[in-house]
Amino acid sequence: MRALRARTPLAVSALLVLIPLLVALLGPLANFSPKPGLPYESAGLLGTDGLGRDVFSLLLEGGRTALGMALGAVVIAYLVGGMIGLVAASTRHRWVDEALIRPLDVLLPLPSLLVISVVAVGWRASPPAITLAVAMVNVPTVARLVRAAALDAASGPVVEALRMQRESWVGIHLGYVGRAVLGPVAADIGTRITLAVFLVASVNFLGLGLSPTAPDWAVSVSRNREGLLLQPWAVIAPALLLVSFTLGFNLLADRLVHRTRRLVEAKR
Amino acid sequence: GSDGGSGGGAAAQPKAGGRLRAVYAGGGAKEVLDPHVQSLFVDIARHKAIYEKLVELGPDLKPMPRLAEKWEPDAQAATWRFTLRDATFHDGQKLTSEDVLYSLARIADPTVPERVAQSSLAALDLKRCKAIDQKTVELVLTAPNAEFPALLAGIGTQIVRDGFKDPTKPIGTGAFKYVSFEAGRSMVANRFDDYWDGAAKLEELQILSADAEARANALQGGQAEYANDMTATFARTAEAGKTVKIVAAKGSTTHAFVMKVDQAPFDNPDVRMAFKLLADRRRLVDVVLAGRGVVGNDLFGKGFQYYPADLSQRERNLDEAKALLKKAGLLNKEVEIFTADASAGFVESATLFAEQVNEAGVKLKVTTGSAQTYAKDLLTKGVIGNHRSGAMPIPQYITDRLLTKSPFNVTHWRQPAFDAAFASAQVMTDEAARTAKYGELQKTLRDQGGIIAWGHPDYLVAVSAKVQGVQAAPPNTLDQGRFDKVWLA
Amino acid sequence: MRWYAAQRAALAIIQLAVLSVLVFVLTALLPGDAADMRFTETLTPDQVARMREQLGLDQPALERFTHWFGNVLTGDLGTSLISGGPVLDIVKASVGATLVLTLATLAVVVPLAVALGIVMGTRENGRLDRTITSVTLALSAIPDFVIAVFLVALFSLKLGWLPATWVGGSLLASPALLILPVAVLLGRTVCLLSRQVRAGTINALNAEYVVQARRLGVPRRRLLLRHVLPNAAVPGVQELARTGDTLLGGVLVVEAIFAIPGFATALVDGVETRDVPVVQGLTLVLAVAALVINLGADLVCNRLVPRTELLR
Amino acid sequence: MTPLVKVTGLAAVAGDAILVDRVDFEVWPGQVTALVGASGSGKTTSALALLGEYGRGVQLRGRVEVDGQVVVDDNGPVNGVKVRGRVVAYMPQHPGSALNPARRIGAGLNELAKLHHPGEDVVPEALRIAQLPDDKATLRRFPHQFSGGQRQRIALAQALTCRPRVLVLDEPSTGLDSITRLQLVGELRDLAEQGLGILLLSHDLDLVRALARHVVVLSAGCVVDAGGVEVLPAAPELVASLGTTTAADPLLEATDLSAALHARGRDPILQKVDLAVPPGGCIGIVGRSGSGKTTLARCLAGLHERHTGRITLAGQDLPVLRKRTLEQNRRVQYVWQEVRGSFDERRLVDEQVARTAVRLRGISATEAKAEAVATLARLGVSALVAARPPSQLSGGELQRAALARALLARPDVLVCDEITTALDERGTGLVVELLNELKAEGTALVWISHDLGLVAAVSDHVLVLDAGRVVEEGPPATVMNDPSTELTRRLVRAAKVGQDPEPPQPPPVLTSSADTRSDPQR
Ligand SMILES: Nc1ncnc2c1ncn2[C@@H]1O[C@H](COP(=O)(O)OP(=O)(O)OP(=O)(O)O)[C@@H](O)[C@H]1O
Ligand SMILES: Nc1ncnc2c1ncn2[C@@H]1O[C@H](COP(=O)(O)OP(=O)(O)OP(=O)(O)O)[C@@H](O)[C@H]1O
Ligand SMILES: [Mg+2]
Ligand SMILES: [Mg+2]
Repeated sequence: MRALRARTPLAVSALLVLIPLLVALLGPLANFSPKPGLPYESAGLLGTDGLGRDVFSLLLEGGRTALGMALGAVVIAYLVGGMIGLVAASTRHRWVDEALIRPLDVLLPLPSLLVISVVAVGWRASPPAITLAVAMVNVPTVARLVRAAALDAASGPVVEALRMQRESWVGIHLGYVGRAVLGPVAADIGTRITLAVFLVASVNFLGLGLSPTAPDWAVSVSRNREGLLLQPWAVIAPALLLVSFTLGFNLLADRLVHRTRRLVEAKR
Repeated sequence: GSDGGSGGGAAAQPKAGGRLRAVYAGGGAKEVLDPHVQSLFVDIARHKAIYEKLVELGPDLKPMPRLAEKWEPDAQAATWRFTLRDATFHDGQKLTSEDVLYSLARIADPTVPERVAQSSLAALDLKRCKAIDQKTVELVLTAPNAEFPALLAGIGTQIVRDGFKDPTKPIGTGAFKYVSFEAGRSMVANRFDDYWDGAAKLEELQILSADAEARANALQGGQAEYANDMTATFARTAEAGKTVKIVAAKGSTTHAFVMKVDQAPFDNPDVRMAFKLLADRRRLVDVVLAGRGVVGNDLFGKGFQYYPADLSQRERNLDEAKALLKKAGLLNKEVEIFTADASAGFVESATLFAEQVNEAGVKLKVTTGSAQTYAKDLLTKGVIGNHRSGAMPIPQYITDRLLTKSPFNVTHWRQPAFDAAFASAQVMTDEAARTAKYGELQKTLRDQGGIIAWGHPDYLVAVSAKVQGVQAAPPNTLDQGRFDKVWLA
Repeated sequence: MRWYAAQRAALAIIQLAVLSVLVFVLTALLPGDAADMRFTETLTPDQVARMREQLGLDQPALERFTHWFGNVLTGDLGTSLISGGPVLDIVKASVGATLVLTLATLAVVVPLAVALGIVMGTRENGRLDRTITSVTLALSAIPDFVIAVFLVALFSLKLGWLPATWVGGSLLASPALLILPVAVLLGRTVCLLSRQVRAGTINALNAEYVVQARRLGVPRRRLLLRHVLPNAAVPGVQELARTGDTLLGGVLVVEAIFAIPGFATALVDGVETRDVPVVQGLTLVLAVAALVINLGADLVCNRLVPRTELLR
Repeated sequence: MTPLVKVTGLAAVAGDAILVDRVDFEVWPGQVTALVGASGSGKTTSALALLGEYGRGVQLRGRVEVDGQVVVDDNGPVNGVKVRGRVVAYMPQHPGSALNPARRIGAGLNELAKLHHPGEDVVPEALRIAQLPDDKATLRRFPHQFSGGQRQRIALAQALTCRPRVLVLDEPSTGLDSITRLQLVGELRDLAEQGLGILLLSHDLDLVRALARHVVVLSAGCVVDAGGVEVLPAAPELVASLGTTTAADPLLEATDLSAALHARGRDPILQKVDLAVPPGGCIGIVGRSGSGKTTLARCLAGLHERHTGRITLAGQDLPVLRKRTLEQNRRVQYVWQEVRGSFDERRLVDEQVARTAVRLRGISATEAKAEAVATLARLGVSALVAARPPSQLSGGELQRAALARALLARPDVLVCDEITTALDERGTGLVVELLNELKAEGTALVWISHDLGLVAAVSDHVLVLDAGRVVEEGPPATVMNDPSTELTRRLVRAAKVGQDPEPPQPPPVLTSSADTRSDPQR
């Protein structure tokens, strides 16, 4: 308990995640658009960017893609990969398991870089396409993770005991297997979201993703970095929001990993 | 840093020796060593150091003698006699007429479609071209053309040795001798002591490839002494310090929006005029070019030979534009502008222009396409898009883009009367008459054509403080990137 | 063991074959082809059309693929559609820089992560553990391009201590070129790895056999080096093999920022210029490397802890 | 003669809980001292104090002197490090998991030899005593390449390589079949004869009787009795029942039952087993470790699906579990051997027990809970204890909870797989009492156990399994008193450890295939 309290307070981690999240969610609603000025001026709250746009108003607009694409990708990866993993783990037919998992094994050495650059080059500036690509890159690992976690639980004597008690399928899979999978999955989601944010941001940073005038945070960092010495806020502010989100998520994930670990230890 | 040429200082006494590393925008595997296959600035710079052309372009894009000492057309401008200079190849051989004829034939070789000057030199009737003597060569055209010398100054027209086969062993008459080359990375060349125009000061020249950020970093970090094609933002940053000088060639290239005159809504001249009236050129230049440029007047080549300087500057006029749009029934309609991150400032200017058009009640929606295929896509896709052109003589620009048969006619400007008028101007041997005729044609274009040329960005070269002798000149002209005149202080 | 190797090899061959088809399909789906990429307003459409013919791009996709595949079976990776040179040369030219970069990174990462992991693991929840955890966590939360942008701004542009780009420099003449790129790649990998090693150390320290070895009088130092480390390293090694792909993503960013003519850049360039043989060749090499690394990791793990199951 | 170990007034405190209170005992060279007592009585805590070792949050007080060195005094542990290995070697409860999976056994042994006796060649001697071959090939193997029994020997060899003066053995006989257990007795007796002091911690009283010279009885951390073996409670007189040859039709019947590990009968575990249990009857199943007892039970319970042959319940075909009707499901219940693994860590034990009645008998949750609590109470598990998550119950308590969970179905057939291994005699008594009651009401039992005495007392028909086949069967009295096969004879004879006045015969030589038991649960 002492160790837990000694870690970063929950409020801090939550705040780190919430600030960018709220900016991303509510920012576009604010509809704040001051008159544009000249490139890299210090007028306004945070100055202007390379196109003379107000950096603060851009920040409000740019979170939707920066976080939305990453979160969307993780959600899709979990819907698809999680489903595959759960079905593969719970099936009684070995061939179903094999048919679902083996193709993913084949895909594993496919560099995600290639997939994403192909998608990014082919369907330039299309957020859904890039979201989907990032999601697809994550599917094999998610599927394997969920399968492994579920398999562990589903093949153990607890499930047999529950079957002996004639618990319903739903009762077994949601009540027990699902909860058993939840621990590893929750820990994984934390790091996966960070990774997805990185991936999306890197794609945008490299100019493979969104249009260069998009208000997206990563695009802002990329496009305004040559003006870093003229008007640092155009780079620092979006970078800070990105880092705040990933750092908060890392801290939350760390906390979760700790809790599950302590649970496991308690079991022994 | 200071604008303009950096060599003007009277105290500057040229000094020999040293190595200059010049960084250009890279082309990766696309970079070539064959002087007739070039298309990137970095290729051009590399080939310029090793090879030379018969004709070069002056600062106003007017042809000027280079390997050809002088030329004379016949009365119809259909047969041209070029007298060659006493130049020496790197292998010690003298330049002869045979080298010229071989080079032209090599360019025209139909089995190698990537030789870039093929189309511009198509007018050459190679079978009838001949060497008069060692130093005189007669070139015959299939159709008369008073602008022919300018075509010999186009890209991919370098003169190679007779029998030149292997492009990986370059031999030219240029100021530098080839040492090594790695596509996408670097080329190394050494001073050629027997250069006819006076041997270079530099001992070694390295031409490196890198993107804009790396060019800036390399220059600032002292890993390069010369960086080509820098951004206005970099110039602003660099001007604060002392280590880097900016050499700016005013208004050298052209930024424009191009409308397809045969497609709705731009098939209506009123709509074209309305859009021209909607562009806030000053703001576009201030924001997209960060003020480093000249406001355009809907014509290519401001300040070049044949440019009609007497035309009044077109200004933004929202009311008139609205009236025209209303007349055309376009108010509250949506039009898509097709752009891509293919060239610096494309998406930015499209986005900004969209805002300016929106003020008139027409929604201009920005659609971004693929950067790599944009040049090709623009020919067919979209009704309005971005266009940028490097420096070239105005007649060549018209030939390439504004005639019915032009290969890059992005505005679909196809007017038989215009074609005919242009053809008649091209055969006029009297330069004044030609200039007048070209002026008329350009006025037509400005008022009826599909080009909204909003700005002419400065061409920015950055050099480290010790580099001297760099001239401010538009790209594709003789004085741009002339490393034989540069020295290290 | 032999059966295992055969199975592994068979799977690898299938993986590579499927991968080749996939990569081909992926690149075929892209708009435009290599000939279009040469259309830069200097070549006329007519010239481009003739080039397409010469490059064989007018042939049906299936035919091109079978032709390429046949060549690969004989060890010929084909020629680039853009430069006209052998793909093998492009692979060779680009692999060097990336290899140097990754090896240099690993050379720093592995000892550092192992050391940190063990320090953290042996002082579970102590002050040192928490400090290192916080620092590595924070480091790993900063996207590599953000780190890169700020490191370059500070150390190269402001202070002028370190070179910011590989352009114009040679690695042999100035090894300092490696410092910033490696520093950028370091953060996340060290964090991921050290946490794995930490968890492995804690697990091993609590394991019955370590407790027992201590009871039988094995001194602490020896206990850590001989009993804890091999077991603690296993999750680290597996993580290392797994992070290969993520590391490559980081390498791309680093290559882009520092203008390093490496593998990732070549791959993205290949995609952008639709240079299908180059993309195919690079992917093939990459996939082989990934397979070898994974196999290597499995073998190392099996060596460290023989009970680790080979085929899952 | 002076004692090797002298413990006086040892106390261990964790917070306000007193784990061990004023414990005194001694260990003499060449003699076995036994610490006995129920689970949780403080045996392990006291023994670890000899190494100066203590659990997290535990404080040691009192005085422990080992071979003249003070290991614990009133300020707590002092220099325990000096005695570890060299003077006192401790062998933990599951020696299998005490071997480093990453190291060859030779490396582990040589390391200890170098540490404690540099320059001496002590390994071969240790291997010899532990009855392990002393060849290079063996030394180059990894722990996972040995059977469970062999691993126990390797752990013993490690302890012996240290050439300690005192050997501490913590519950060395749990889960061993009677033959293996007998071998252990022989080995320990030999060691003691060579002058080693042995401290034996066990609740297996027969084993203690067979070996110990001194006995210390612990209860709740206090010494309640000490002396020779006579302080042990007398062995309960379990009379083998004669077997009920009821004419009643069998309730559960299996004919020609074969089972395999893989599909299509590859790797068979059970071969052509026939059995029948009448209502109110009990069939006992015995056999060496790995002989297929659990597999047979799981086939009957419908959990092992890869089997052939016919199983009937009251004359009707009994399919695999997932195809059973609610009624069939209710009527046949199974109690797991690996009991801890069969409980969900996240729910309270009493809730989990009650679910059976809710799902299978359709009664309300509150009624079921009340019934669960009542059943558990009868088995000696208080409501307070049962209202905790499984991780907070001792192994014995959990074993009884698992039994209660099955009983709440009011089954007609109950399959019990070694359900008393973690229980002391009182707990076992409660279980047997309840089961006898149910038997009288007509419930049929399948009873699997290594404890032949218990089998004889509970069942009225015994099957002896060997390598998946029934090698002998009959009424317990016949099987126990007049075994017809060599295996049964050995099992029965070996089971008499500590009960016969005569010392048992030297143990038969262990072949590597004799113990196929897989790795004990960690
Ligand atoms: N670290 C600890 N903190 C608190 N209580 C502990 C700790 N370690 C052991 N205990 C408690 O001390 C008591 C004695 O434990 P010990 O392990 O000595 O029993 P044991 O006699 O060896 O039992 P068993 O037969 O189950 O092995 C138990 O009630 C146990 O729950
Ligand atoms: N999942 C499995 N994988 C491999 N072997 C198995 C598996 N399950 C059982 N076996 C083998 O089948 C045989 C019978 O096992 P079973 O559990 O029925 O033995 P048992 O008689 O119950 O032994 P014990 O007394 O140790 O509980 C053993 O040799 C065991 O190793
Ligand atoms: Mg104990
Ligand atoms: Mg069993």
